[in-house]
Amino acid sequence: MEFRLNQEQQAFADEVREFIRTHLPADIARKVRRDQHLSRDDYMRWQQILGQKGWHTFNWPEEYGGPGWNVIQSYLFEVISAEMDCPIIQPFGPRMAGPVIYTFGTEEQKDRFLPGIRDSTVWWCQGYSEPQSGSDLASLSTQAEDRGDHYLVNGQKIWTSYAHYADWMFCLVRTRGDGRPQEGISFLLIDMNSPGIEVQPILMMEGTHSFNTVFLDNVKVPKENLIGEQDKGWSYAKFLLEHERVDNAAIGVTKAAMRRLKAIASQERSDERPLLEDPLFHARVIEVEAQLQALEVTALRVLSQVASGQAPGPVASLLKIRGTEIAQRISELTSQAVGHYALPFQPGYLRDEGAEEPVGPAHAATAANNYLWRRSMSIYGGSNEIQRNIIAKHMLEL
Amino acid sequence: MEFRLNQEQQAFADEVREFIRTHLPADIARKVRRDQHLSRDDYMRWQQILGQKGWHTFNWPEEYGGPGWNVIQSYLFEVISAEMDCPIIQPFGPRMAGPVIYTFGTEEQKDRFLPGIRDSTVWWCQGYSEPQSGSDLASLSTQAEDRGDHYLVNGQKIWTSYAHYADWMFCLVRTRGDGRPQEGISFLLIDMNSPGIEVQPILMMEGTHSFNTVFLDNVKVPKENLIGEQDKGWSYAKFLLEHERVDNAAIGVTKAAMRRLKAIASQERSDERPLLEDPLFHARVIEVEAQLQALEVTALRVLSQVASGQAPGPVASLLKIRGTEIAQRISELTSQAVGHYALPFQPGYLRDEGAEEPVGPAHAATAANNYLWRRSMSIYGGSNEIQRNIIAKHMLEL
Amino acid sequence: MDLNYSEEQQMLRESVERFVRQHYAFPDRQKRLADGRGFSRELWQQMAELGWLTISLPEEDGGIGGSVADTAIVMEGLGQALALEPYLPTVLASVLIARLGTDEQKARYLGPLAEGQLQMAVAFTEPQARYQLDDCATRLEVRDDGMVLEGGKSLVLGGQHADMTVVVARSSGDRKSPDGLSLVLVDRELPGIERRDYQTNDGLGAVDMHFSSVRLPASALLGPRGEALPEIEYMLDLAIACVASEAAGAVSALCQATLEYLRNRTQFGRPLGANQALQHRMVDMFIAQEETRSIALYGAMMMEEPDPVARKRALSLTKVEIARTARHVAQEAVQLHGAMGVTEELSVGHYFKRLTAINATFGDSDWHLHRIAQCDHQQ
Amino acid sequence: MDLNYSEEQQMLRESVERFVRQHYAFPDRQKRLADGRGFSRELWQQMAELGWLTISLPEEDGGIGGSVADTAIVMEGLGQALALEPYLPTVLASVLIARLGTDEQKARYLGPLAEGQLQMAVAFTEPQARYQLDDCATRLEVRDDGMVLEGGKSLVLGGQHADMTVVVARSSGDRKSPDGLSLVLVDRELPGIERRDYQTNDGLGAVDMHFSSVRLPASALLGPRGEALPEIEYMLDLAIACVASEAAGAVSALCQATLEYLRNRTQFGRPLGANQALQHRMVDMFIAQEETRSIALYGAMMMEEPDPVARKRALSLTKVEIARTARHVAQEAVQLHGAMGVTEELSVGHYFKRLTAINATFGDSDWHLHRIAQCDHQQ
Repeated sequence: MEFRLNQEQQAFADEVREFIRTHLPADIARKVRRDQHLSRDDYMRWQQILGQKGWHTFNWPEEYGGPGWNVIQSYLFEVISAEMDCPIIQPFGPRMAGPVIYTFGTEEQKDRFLPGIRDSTVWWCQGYSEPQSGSDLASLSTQAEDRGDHYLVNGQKIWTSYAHYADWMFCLVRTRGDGRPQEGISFLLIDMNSPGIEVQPILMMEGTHSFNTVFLDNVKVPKENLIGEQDKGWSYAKFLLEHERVDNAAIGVTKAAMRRLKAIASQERSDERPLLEDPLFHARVIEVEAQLQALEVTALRVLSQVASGQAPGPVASLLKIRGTEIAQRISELTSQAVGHYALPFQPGYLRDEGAEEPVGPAHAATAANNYLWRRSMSIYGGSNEIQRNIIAKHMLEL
Repeated sequence: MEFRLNQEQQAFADEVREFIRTHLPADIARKVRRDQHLSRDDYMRWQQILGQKGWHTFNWPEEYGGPGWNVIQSYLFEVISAEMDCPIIQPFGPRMAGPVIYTFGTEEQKDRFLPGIRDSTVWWCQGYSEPQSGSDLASLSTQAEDRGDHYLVNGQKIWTSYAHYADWMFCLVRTRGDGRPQEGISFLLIDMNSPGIEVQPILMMEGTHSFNTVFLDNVKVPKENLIGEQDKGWSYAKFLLEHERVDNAAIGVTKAAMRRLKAIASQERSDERPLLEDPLFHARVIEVEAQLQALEVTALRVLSQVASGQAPGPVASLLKIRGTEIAQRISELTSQAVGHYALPFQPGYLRDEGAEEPVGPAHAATAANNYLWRRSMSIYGGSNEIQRNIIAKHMLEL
Repeated sequence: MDLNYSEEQQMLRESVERFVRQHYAFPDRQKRLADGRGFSRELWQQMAELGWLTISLPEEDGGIGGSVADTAIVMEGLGQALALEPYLPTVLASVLIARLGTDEQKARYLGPLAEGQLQMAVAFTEPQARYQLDDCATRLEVRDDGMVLEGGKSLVLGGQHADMTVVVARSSGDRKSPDGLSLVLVDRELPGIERRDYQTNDGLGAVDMHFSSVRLPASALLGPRGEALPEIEYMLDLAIACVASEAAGAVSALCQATLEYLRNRTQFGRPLGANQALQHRMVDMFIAQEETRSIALYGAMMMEEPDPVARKRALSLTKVEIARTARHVAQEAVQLHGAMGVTEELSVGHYFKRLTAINATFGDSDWHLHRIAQCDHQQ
Repeated sequence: MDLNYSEEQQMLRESVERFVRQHYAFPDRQKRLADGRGFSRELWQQMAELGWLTISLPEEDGGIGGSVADTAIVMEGLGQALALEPYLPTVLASVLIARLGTDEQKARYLGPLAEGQLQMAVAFTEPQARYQLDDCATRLEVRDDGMVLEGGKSLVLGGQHADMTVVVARSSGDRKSPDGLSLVLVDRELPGIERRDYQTNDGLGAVDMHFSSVRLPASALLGPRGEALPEIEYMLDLAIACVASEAAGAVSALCQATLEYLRNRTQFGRPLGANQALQHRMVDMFIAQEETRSIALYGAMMMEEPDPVARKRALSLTKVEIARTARHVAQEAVQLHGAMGVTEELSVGHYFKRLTAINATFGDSDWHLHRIAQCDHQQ
């Protein structure tokens, strides 16, 4: 048991740092550093650079083009990436569509879809939630009618992240109406250019757009786009959800947010001293840092478990719950740090479109917005209440 | 609307202060000030002094010997009493047995029992909880069998405060087994000297004794000791529980505890300064003080409601919940204030039996003990979870 | 000691409730927010006619002779309504003029203010000052022929609408000296004023102002020169009493909305509110609602406290408690609304933003904890 | 970086678990507590034979050459067991001797310590010092013919059992000077020592000691004169690593007990655990349990950090987090047990008391927050 890096790990970390240093476009890094919102092009540019190195799908097995990293290496990659202001890798391809396709897909499907994910030439989105089934996914009602060589899909998906950027969607649809709600769900891959698809933005309270409603009106989906068996889609979705919760801890990004908070609180002045030296503010920061430290070790423990072949299981819910709570708290303190400069609403700066200088210090311009935006973290990906239900049911057997 | 005292209220407050100043025995005040545990004799001496003045049952209507105070006066009396280190008035007679007897009792019962409560010559206790029915009172199983001129009572009561001091017990018993559990409960007054009663102490984790188990083995209770109608006891008990929750806010006592906390934290030194001037500790104290201030105004609002003839209703549960949470937090901070002198266990000093000097400063000797002891506040009198259920059900209609 | 509303106050409450019910359906509010003017001139006129704009001013100053508790009643309604009208800046400016103005100044400004014809704001914060009231680099030079204003003010709430702004400026002393602060009345149209209007997260908007050798007549001085700090402190406390009541209104609107959502939204085949875990959290929101109301009442009543240290301490305590309860209710309301709670579409997110803005203005909780420590050490 | 236990550590864990299961049924523990001797000499001998008493000492000093992580494994078991044995004072004293002792001192004390034949404690706190390590009024006068100890120490944990006590005394400097602290080995039987033994809430007991011209031989000095502070800091951090693991054990015992109570206790005709509100609170306890384990591991691992400022910061961070999680679990376990939770009869209350004592020793959370601030400002 050892917390410091051994020589081999240190060499790996150096390699990652060197690659990022020499390859990350400065304009992208600047946006990340400022907590601005990135465009589709920003994400794709960086992901394609990683793709060329074989690192975009760093969590994949080597046989599908993964780099063969162990959990500590993957972890270090994520932490260093965040530390050096890399954008997060959008998970919909490499974390979601990819693993489902290489685990449950046919050889044809693998050949057809995996390269576009590896190289990040294709943007995927996730068609799960529906207006009447948020956390209660199994009650979804989007219909896929069997029409011989294709399904005819009708229904509506909601909270679809970046559907307006996406080329493809992996989607849960109902192919059978009787039986338990979990039965009769199928897992389809849908071309977002198909006729009958309409994407409508959902504006968030802080004025940003990343979520959408996706209307599916008589969309034809060829049967070759069905993953695994018809009516068995629920088990593939569950497989994904568990992995997602581990990722949701997002330690690297949260550690970077903590560093950013400290940097801002060092620049802000309270009574002529850096705000970070105000005993109250400092204590509030450190109390969260202690929680983050515990979370990091917990995540590493879970990753070690996963590495030794065990499923992450319900403890992954813990990472989701605490990971989001801690990230939210950090964003709240960051907003508090900038004082009343949390008030100005500056969407232009947020999207880096600004000819205008921000009102107040630049570091303040995104602080409040990010506090607002991060409120959704404890809701998406299975709300923290649902996660608590999961732990209660499975782990505590209550 | 006005927060300061008007002239009339000021005169009343002066009268109360003067009476306490001239009548409260110094040895009792010292124990209260030190947070030591009081003996039966301590309580009775002070309550009898109040009884002679007509103030022991200050909440009673004038026709039964109450002083005819309005809610603000009663409130001021409690706050000033606590501020001047008076013991709390044990509620079992004047707050519980008394109101039930004068509201639901016969004239004979009133004549027989009320004087002893008014003068505090009789100590009452409350026989409600049973081993298998804690918060779920209606499931109680102590049997009272109708034997013509008396009931024969068999069963077991638990968590009975000061049963070892008590002369009489008011007691819920089951007189009918069919129907809804709430039906078939009767309200009996039982002489604690009756043959067949055995009182067994329950020791608390901090080593004190105020709770008991009371075993009732073929105890004969004359029928004239039945309150109201047989099988209707549940409604009398409910009547009491609502009033109890308002009292449970205990603003006066909690304000006194806050003052004591500040006094201790002014004496304790941290880095050569009074601990109270340590920014972190000061902030923790003030955050609670703000909550206490809100609670006080809420209690006054509820009292004003009660005064204008409305039942306190479920909002009384709010007072119980927050009143106990805040009192617990104050006791916790007090324990924190004394540093590692929270460790010594000094039951002798706690009961003022000590020939020995306390280890460490005197103010530390009861601090940790009181933190431990106050953990029970959120459990007794209907746990805070039950209170939340009550609010959810009645007020929010969920 | 009397926690009951008077009959007049009860009537005012009903009148405010009616007003809010009639005019502040959420979609109407959103339309006003989007139409570029920021708020409704028609509603503003109605409020003026109801006597609300100067409700707490003495009758001789054109007010109704009410107390801060009356202003608080209006603020609670506006909080519930999530109103966009610049009521708070109007209250702050008018009270400063009523307390400090010469007869001439009162005659000139208070009438139009009361009638809704004149918009005013108070400029008391600077970029470097965080929440510190006496940290003021804006300088006021007094000459024989008048005064000259030099410097800048930030986050002037409602300043974008203001015809006249009460500006805090330093007529003597170092940047952080408690002495030497003065108030001046600055006309929007004066040469040398640069303004930057911007939107704020809560939709109310604000202005940063820059003054380059702005010449003022001697009559622009409000109150005695160099002794403004106690009055600025009073104004801050008044602002806290106001936003505490506004928060009480917003919090109760959020509780109501969340309760209805829990009752009506179904999940796993039953109402969300059937989940006991959510019930208990709803109860804690309800508790926080009552606490918010109580501490807002306390704050309003303590504005009558004559000892300034006791008043400051009480209002700081109010702000500390509001910060806790408002944050709790706002976060929980969003969370219990689930994904809908974070959208532009529902009112919930907008209440969240207003409560967040309240917590970040007039001193945040930590600043007030320090202020209380200062009060305590003075005693 | 490797978060897995080694094979040896895995075996040690199993061995500790077995030991706890066999010997620490709660009624047996209570019997030992009541019998007046405070702990079981028999179990102590067994622990000595298992090699646990000096598990982390180098082999040449009679240890097993393990790391702090090994000590932590034992501590976690003892925390789960709510053990009364003075393991922690033994670890602290033995590590100080191993780090600072002359060959002679090591030879004289470490053998008997390892064999369970010698009891030791460390006296490092004084009544006026709160948690400050360098606040030391006890004076050590060095003469030609030996040394003289004058002063007093408070809350010497396990001191009632100690044959020898390592005492922190000041050989030079003012009361609060960081320089001038020395460690001396003080025999229980020396003339001039006054002791007051007392019980503590957690049942472990402690001693206040008073020294009136206690004469010590020159050989009683442990480590270089006047330079003890860094070593006392190390010892404090080691103590934190130990009690963090002890807390992890106690917390997991409380979670287990509460879970069983929720499963088995019925109310309103169904198990308590059927209440979703309680389920979610149980989940939060479970989360805190995992956090406690994680931060305890972190603390143990960070004891290997060579930079003392980084080590101090890490262990202070550990103590801050433990304070939060232990408090949370202890309070919730009692609350969810209802009335039974606050009685002497159930183990719950006793775990509560031990966790409360842990939070109040070796610096409370606020003290460590200040210590971290100091570390940060040094950087």
